Amino acid sequence: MSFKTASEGYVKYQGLGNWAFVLHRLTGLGVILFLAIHVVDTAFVYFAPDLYKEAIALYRSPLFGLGEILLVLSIIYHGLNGLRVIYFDMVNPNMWTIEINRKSVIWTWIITLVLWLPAAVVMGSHILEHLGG
Amino acid sequence: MQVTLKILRYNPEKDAQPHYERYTLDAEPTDRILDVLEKIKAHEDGTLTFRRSCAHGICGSCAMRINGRNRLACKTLLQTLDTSKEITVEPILGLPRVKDLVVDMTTFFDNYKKVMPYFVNDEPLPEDGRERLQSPEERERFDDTTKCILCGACTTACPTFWADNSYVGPSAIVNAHRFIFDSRDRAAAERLKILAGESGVFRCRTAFNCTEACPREIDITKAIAEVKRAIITGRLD
Amino acid sequence: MTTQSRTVDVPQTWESFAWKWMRYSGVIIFILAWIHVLIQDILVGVYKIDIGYVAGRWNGGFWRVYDFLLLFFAFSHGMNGVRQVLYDYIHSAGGRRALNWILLILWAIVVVIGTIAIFAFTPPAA
Amino acid sequence: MSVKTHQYEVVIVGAGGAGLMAALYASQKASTAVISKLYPTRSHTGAAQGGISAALGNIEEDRPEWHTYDTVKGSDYLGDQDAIEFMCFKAPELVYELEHMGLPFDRTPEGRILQRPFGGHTNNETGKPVRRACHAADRTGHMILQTLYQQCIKNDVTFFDEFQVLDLIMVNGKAAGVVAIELATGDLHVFHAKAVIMATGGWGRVWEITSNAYAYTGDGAAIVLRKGLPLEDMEFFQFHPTGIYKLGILITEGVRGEGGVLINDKGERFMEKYAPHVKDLASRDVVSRAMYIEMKEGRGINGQRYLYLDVRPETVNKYAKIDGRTNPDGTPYQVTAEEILHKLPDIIDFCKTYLGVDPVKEPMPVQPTAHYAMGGIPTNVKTEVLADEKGTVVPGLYAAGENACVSVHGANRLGTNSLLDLVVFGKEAGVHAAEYATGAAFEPLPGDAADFARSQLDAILNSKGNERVADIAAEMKHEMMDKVGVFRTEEGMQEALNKIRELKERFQHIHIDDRGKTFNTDLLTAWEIGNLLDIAEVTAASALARKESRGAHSRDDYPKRDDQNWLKHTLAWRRDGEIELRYKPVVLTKYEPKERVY
Ligand SMILES: Cc1cc2nc3c(=O)[nH]c(=O)nc-3n(C[C@H](O)[C@H](O)[C@H](O)COP(=O)(O)OP(=O)(O)OC[C@H]3O[C@@H](n4cnc5c(N)ncnc54)[C@H](O)[C@@H]3O)c2cc1C
Ligand code: HEM
Ligand code: SF4
Ligand code: F3S
Ligand code: FES
Repeated sequence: MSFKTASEGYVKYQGLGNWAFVLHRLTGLGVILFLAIHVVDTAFVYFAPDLYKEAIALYRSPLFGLGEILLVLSIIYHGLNGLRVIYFDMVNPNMWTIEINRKSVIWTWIITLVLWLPAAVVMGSHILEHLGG
Repeated sequence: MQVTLKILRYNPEKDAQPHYERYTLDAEPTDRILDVLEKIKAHEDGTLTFRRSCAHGICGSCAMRINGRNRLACKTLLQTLDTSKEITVEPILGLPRVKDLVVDMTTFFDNYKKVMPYFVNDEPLPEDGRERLQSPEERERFDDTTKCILCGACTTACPTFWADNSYVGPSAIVNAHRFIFDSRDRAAAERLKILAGESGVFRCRTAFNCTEACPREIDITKAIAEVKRAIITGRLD
Repeated sequence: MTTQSRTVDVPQTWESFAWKWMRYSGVIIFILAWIHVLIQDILVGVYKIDIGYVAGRWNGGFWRVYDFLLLFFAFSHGMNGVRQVLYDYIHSAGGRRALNWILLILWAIVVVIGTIAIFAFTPPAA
Repeated sequence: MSVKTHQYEVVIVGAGGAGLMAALYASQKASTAVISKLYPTRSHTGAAQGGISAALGNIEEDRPEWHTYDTVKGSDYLGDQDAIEFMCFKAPELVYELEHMGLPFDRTPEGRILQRPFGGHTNNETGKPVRRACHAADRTGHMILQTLYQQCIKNDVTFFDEFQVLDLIMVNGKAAGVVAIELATGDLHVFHAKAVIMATGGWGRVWEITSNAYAYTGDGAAIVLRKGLPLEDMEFFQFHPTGIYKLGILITEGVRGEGGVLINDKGERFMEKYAPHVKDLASRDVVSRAMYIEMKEGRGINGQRYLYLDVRPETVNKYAKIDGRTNPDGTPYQVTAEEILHKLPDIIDFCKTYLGVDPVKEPMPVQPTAHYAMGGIPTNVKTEVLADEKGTVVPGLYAAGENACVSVHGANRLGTNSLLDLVVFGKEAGVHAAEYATGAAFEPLPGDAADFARSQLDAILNSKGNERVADIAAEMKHEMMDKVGVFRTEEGMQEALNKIRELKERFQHIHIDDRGKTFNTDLLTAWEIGNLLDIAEVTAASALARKESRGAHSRDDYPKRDDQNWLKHTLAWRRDGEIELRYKPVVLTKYEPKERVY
């Protein structure tokens, strides 16, 4: 019906698949937003090298650091969930059963966390290292 | 035992906005949510409005959101829910409200009608006037999707449909699937053409809410994937 | 009685193409983006990245092509994703047409800028 | 309240199997509208499980003659033999027609429609059960309803969904349309028509334990009765032997067709005492009575009012061996749990959902459940409604399906014959109504066409008493179950009749909560209970008068069939608050009434 109705469902509807989808959408949108910015700022190296330095400085702020940790989370989750969907949809539709779907969603979350946590630690320690100066 | 139902009420003649009302009453663990609603209507508040007919999950009248997920009121027993907490009962989402738990199903049926949900075969009938032959395996191929009772639980659980009613929705696809994979039918190509369009199967984000909601335990997302595959490959097996 | 297999001829649509595109590009980005992220964000880290680093990286052709492919696939995938998302909320034919144009232009601008930067960049004389 | 007027040559009330079949045919010749209080696919035809009978002979030899004889015998000789013969000989053609519409029947290895045995259907030469019920797992009715609705969409039939018909318009003794309320808005609509087909289904909600839907409130029959027309054979209401204990949800006879057996508390397969030849596959009245006797004599499970229906593979195989049951190729009949699951998936699902019982592992607790109205609006074979015992036709008025009485089911319907009845006579109704309509003119519509409908609603809305409709309904159901159920006595039926009259009086003092216009189910439920009370009254009065036992009407005080005095149909009118009964002869052709043994 509308964005309003949809958001009510995204938030309130009870179902693992629902949340897997909402997260996939949010992470996809998050990543493309970042990517657009990232392409433009990287392009500064050619178009405006001076601005590039400022951009890099911005990236090094702690807030951006946290954002970057989330970005990595997003790419890991979106990628894994995307592969899950691609596999079920294109290779083996027989996997689309309630049992397998629930399990695969949960495993996607587990693997996401397993891959992301070490990355978050590494990246977090980088931030901490540079906090002082 | 005692149960409390928290029901989303809305009377267009009186209320500007829907609101929740709570009803606490005695019930048996084996009571269906429908039985509880009937009790409320019979003895406490006759204005409570919902659809029902068969009372055993076969007519598709009583789809509603129970504790946040779509189910049939007549197929949901209290003992399968946590009755120590309030049970939330709301209308299915994504269709215009009419009153209380009743929504306007017009769009749902219009979408169903868009996918040619009927048998098409203009070839001559068998000379002896008897049945067209079909092997048990060919019959089995589309068995799952013949079970649909058009309750709408799937379509109104679908995030794409919540946002956009023009998406034909899982139920319509299930009913198209039932004919696309019927060896006797001859209109698969036409249906697939409709479903390959802007309102068709490719709007499905594989959220899977539909399959979880289906009271007939149809593997809906799988059926949708098979339709997608048929469009991509042109194979109907 | 035996079971016969049947085929039909279905004309592909923009939506079926987009669907396939999301999936093929997804697999490609999965490889490209993860390696990219692993190296740039985790192993190297933003604190070591500056013009000099970029210069070093784009010294040879391999990473330039790599980054271009990543840019192209990820951005096309992402922009089509945005289109799909917004189709959910924009229902009028006119609105969708406008959306397609806006996204196409945005997509072209970003891809062109990025491509120029990747290939035209010459490391500043140190 | 505003009144909207529509004009169609043919108006069909009800969108179940009968209504949709009529619609498919009527709409080919005449402008047609189908009016239904439920979305068509919610109709109760969708609940039918076991199958539709036709002597196709796909698996073993079978003949329409045998089907005819079985039906006559099943009806306890009360069925009209011309109508029965017509239906049974049409059966194969109609089943093939359904198949050609795409209905997904189960298949034999040769690719033909699969058939299973059902109660009362036999090979007339051997007396053994014959495979006559064409089926799609245990969802045959669902498939019929869906297929017919799909074809209606294909043929662009006009539907008025969720419009509840409240009254029939009669002008100069002819049907001239109906008045309906649109649920969503509360508006009244007048449908001006040349021909009206009533196809509103049954009224099992008169009884406490029933397999019937909430919507089964006998609207069509009650409306016709209020127009001064009679109802036929109302005393014959079928109790199906196997309803889920307490809930009444049906367990198809197909379970016994596949080899399931009824077991009492002693673990005995008691049906062999009552029907030595076909045992558990005897006709329904026989089995229901046997179960009541078992329970009355204390052999209900744990002394309770239920018995077991056992379809566990070990049980099925054991009794199949004892009975010497064979497959079509002559090998002994054997089943596995998977095969049962495959043949009866919905039944298994019902049992798991509502009882927590898995029928392939545990037996199912069952009790007889009010199931099917053999009686109803009297019609001839052309489905024209009859006004009296002489066969006078009401011009423009037709009836088909469960609310009609042709009569093909007589005193007891055989399983799978109802679905057949729907398609055969639904089609006849469509064809004849359209033919009549194209040759007739619209009667002038009276200015007050909607007044009676409105006055019925106003009476409920303005009633200022404090009786709750639900209480009245509960008392009626209980009384009818107890006293006008499987076994009946003079005293009990008289009490029931008095009670119903008392309830009708109390019904004048009800109070409803909802006075709004939008989707007022409080109002319409009250109106429906009014219908049920009328039907209950006619049923009890017709039953009280019939001093014999025949088919589903079984009296302790008159335990024998009495062909001398009672081989005749009851016609009941409601005149000035009294029930008037008259009788008409049964049409006999080839089959002389005999004693009925199974
Ligand atoms: C559980 C169960 C299992 C059965 N199994 C079998 C079986 O295996 N084989 C067999 O032969 N028979 C079986 N039967 C019997 C058979 O299914 C029914 O008798 C038959 O389906 C009745 O069909 P119908 O078209 O007359 O009515 P229905 O299908 O019930 O349709 C009635 C229609 O009338 C409409 N209606 C009612 N009142 C109004 C009103 N006031 N205004 C407007 N519309 C109205 C309803 O909306 C509905 O569309 C079974 C019955 C039950 C209950
Ligand atoms: C890492 C590898 C990736 C994989 C395997 C992947 C896979 C997918 C798939 C399969 C879809 C379609 C989902 C559907 O149709 O149901 C999708 C949607 C999407 N992707 Fe990706 N993707 C990846 C990376 C990215 C990146 C880098 C971006 C951002 C630039 C992105 C943005 C999006 C967006 C916005 C959507 C739309 C989401 C939606 O419809 O809700 N993806 N992705
Ligand atoms: S597919 Fe399932 S959930 Fe959807 S309408 Fe059909 S029965 Fe209901
Ligand atoms: S919920 Fe919707 S997104 Fe697809 S898997 Fe089901 S149709
Ligand atoms: S009342 Fe029929 S499905 Fe619930």
